[in-house]
Amino acid sequence: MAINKVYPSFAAAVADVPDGASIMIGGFGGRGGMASYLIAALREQGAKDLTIIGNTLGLDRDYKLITPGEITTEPFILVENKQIKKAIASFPVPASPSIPSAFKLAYRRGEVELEIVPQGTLAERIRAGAAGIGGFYTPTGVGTVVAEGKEVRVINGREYLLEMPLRADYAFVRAYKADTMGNLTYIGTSRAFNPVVATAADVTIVEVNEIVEPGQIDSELIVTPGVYVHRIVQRPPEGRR
Amino acid sequence: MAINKVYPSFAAAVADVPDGASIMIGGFGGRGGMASYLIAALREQGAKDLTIIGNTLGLDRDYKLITPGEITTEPFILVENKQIKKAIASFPVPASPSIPSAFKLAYRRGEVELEIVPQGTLAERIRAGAAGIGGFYTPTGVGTVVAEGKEVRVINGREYLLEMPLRADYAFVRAYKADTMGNLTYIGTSRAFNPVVATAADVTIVEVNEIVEPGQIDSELIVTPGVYVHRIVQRPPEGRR
Amino acid sequence: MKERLDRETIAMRVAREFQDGFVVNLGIGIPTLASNYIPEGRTVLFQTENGGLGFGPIVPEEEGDPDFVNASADYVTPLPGMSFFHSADSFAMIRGGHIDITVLGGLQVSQKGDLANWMLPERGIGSIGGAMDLAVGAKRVIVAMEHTTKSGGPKIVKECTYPLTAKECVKLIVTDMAVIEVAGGGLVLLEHAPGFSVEEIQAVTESTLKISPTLKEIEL
Amino acid sequence: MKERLDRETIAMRVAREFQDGFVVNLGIGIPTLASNYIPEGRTVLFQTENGGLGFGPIVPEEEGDPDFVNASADYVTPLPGMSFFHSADSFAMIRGGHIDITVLGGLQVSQKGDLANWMLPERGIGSIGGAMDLAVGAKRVIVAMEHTTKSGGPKIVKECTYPLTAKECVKLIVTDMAVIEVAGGGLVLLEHAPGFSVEEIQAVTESTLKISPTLKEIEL
Repeated sequence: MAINKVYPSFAAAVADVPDGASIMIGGFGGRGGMASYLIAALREQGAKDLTIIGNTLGLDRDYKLITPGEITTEPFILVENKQIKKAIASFPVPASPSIPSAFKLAYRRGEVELEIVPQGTLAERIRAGAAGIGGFYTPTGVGTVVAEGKEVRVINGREYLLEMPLRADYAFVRAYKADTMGNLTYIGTSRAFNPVVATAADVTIVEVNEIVEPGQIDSELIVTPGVYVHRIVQRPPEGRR
Repeated sequence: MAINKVYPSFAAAVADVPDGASIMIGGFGGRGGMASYLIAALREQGAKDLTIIGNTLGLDRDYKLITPGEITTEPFILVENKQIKKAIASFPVPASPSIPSAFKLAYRRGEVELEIVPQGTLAERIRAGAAGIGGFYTPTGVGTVVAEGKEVRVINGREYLLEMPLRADYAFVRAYKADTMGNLTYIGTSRAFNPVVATAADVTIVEVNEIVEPGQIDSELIVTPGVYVHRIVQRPPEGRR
Repeated sequence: MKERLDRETIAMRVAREFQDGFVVNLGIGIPTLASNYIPEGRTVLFQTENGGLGFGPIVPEEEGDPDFVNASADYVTPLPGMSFFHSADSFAMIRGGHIDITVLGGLQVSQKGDLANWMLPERGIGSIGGAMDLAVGAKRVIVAMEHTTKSGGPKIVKECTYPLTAKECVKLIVTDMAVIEVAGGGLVLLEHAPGFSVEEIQAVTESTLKISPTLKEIEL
Repeated sequence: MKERLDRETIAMRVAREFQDGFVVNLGIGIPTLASNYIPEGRTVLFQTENGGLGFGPIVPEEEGDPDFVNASADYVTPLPGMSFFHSADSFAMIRGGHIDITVLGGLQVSQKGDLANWMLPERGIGSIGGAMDLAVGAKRVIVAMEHTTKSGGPKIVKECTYPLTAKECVKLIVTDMAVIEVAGGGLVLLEHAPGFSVEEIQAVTESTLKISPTLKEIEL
């Protein structure tokens, strides 16, 4: 049978996410590249006690109302809806203390756990999870709070931390174009963590601007091979960035 | 100043390779994707005691004459010319014992050393060298000769080997198109190790079918960002594959 | 009629294992031939470790394009939806468990499923290639090989004496005489080539074969 | 005239460090402004850790495209030869030593070059982002910041009391009062803002400053 991974709606694509699931989110935060409709659909769906793995829980658009057609919808809407138990993130809250942050408030109230991870280590841990690597040594974080409880190893006179792979039950990916087999392209800096998380989950769900037939994407342009993708949903022509 | 990494000739591009240098070669072997002209130029240049890091030292075209315009020129021509001291390779010799192999003969005569590495471990070690990773654990090779002398670590009940990064003084890369800043595209399965070794050498030298101005390659098609590339040479319109 | 299966027929039998939608990587030799025998109505995506996914049948030598080859250096047909990636990404895919089946050649397979397929010790040098990563990373490892060595000795053995590719990795062995499953630390004879008796197969197999209650002739 | 430099002027001074052909990554805040002041005749490639290399000046908010942004979420100008890559490849580039200069903001810098720039302890939560990887991976780390805290306390200290970003990583500090080099385990005052004396700068610097024999006024 021809492979066809297209789902009819965002609601259908996230319907089976159970309570307690781990979800990787590929968007960098702040601007484009966020799987906004999938995140919004997950809020509607209501699964609780989720672990979110991604760069951020919400950046400087955090304070705006969720107005379809206007703004990026970031994972903070799941925090507000009390669906998050734990976050594994690099830039969990906005840099400026003056910008409100749903995650910061929930964290201070003790409602969510946080494992903070340097951005490069986060990307590399997710890649390791996808690539069957059991762990790796990185110089990042040596001598900082990130090193607490971790093995330090001196290799060629330099100190490294042992970091472990990350995988998730689901990945939410924002891409530009997909073919029905799941091959994906991206635009510009909206790649960010998207192609990385796409490879590291049991179920990878993608929202795209356009769905085409196999062969309509130049093979040399494909960034994520279809083998990594399980569900594809078409975004409405306009909407959340 | 505008960046321009174009070299006038293959001879000029390899002129400074010293005796004892380590050189990564990105071609898979057997068919396309081999930096044939750079390898041929290095034979002319004559540097000795080289360490070659790559998939193969020469596959099933090994026995053919070096006829420009007809065949792939693989690293075996450096073996024949007694320029190689050591190889770090995954598929050093042809699978069939009936195919002659310059490397096999030299190895049996004790003229060359060999560190044999599983292909995925080789690719990952080179990536680690490029990425500042101090070492990584892989399940590949556990319980085999590859494990000899290496740390074995049990992670989540599975055995892994500790493997160390690889870097080289030079990388020889075959790409399809370059712009003058060094951004590269490839064709089809000729990528192989080429984009990997391109990132892991102090001096990366690339041979390409076509050189264009920056902006003439769609940014989304660029596989190797120019920051990794130091020298670019245009191949003649026809010639070795 | 009693004749050992030819290489093409072994490959045909192997291809029956490919389920619809499977991602399959084929090693050098008999395994590569299996790409020509995908069961009707099934879509199989072939992965090649030099960096391609979703290519089509092997192309005759004189019509090939050297930029579209599999890891055995056969020319392959580009298909719609084919994608390319470099070696590090290719083995991330392999080691990361995204290959449903790999079919590898074999020099020896032990009763525990240990595989030796990269080096005859007397040659003093061999090529590992992607075999160790595939044996460790693929969800299911099938070995396709002749049942015996050229001199008639067993290749299915109690313990491998040749350098290993990986331990306890093989799940199914398809030879020119039999189809054998590795299960519960031993070997189960599932199918026999036409005309071959259990005793004849056991005679050229060093390990003791259990006999499947549903033992049958190989079907293609 | 004696006035602390404004943020744009600090950024201008920082940009003088960018040599022709350099690859530069700029952190959030003052560092980002430096992309607007590349010295004439030099080509500088800006890398952004969200996955871009070779972009141009910052674009006004109302004209931006959300698919072309830097890690500070500023809209940037696509330039010919710009390339994109995902986060794992981006940090391979950063950790692997392919960034000539990174300019980071700072909360505290110690006399040994330790940097603390991601968390004020009293807030209880902070964001690391790419700072730890950049501090460890870039060939040269420059910190651009105000010389003192909002309440006038020193930010250049003997030992950092805030959570560290990385140890012994900072090579140059550019503030609104001075340019200071970290060398030989201590701090050397290279340049002062117009009108500021060595004593005035030392008074708001916890670590003891050595004075460069070529001490001069900041040039832009």
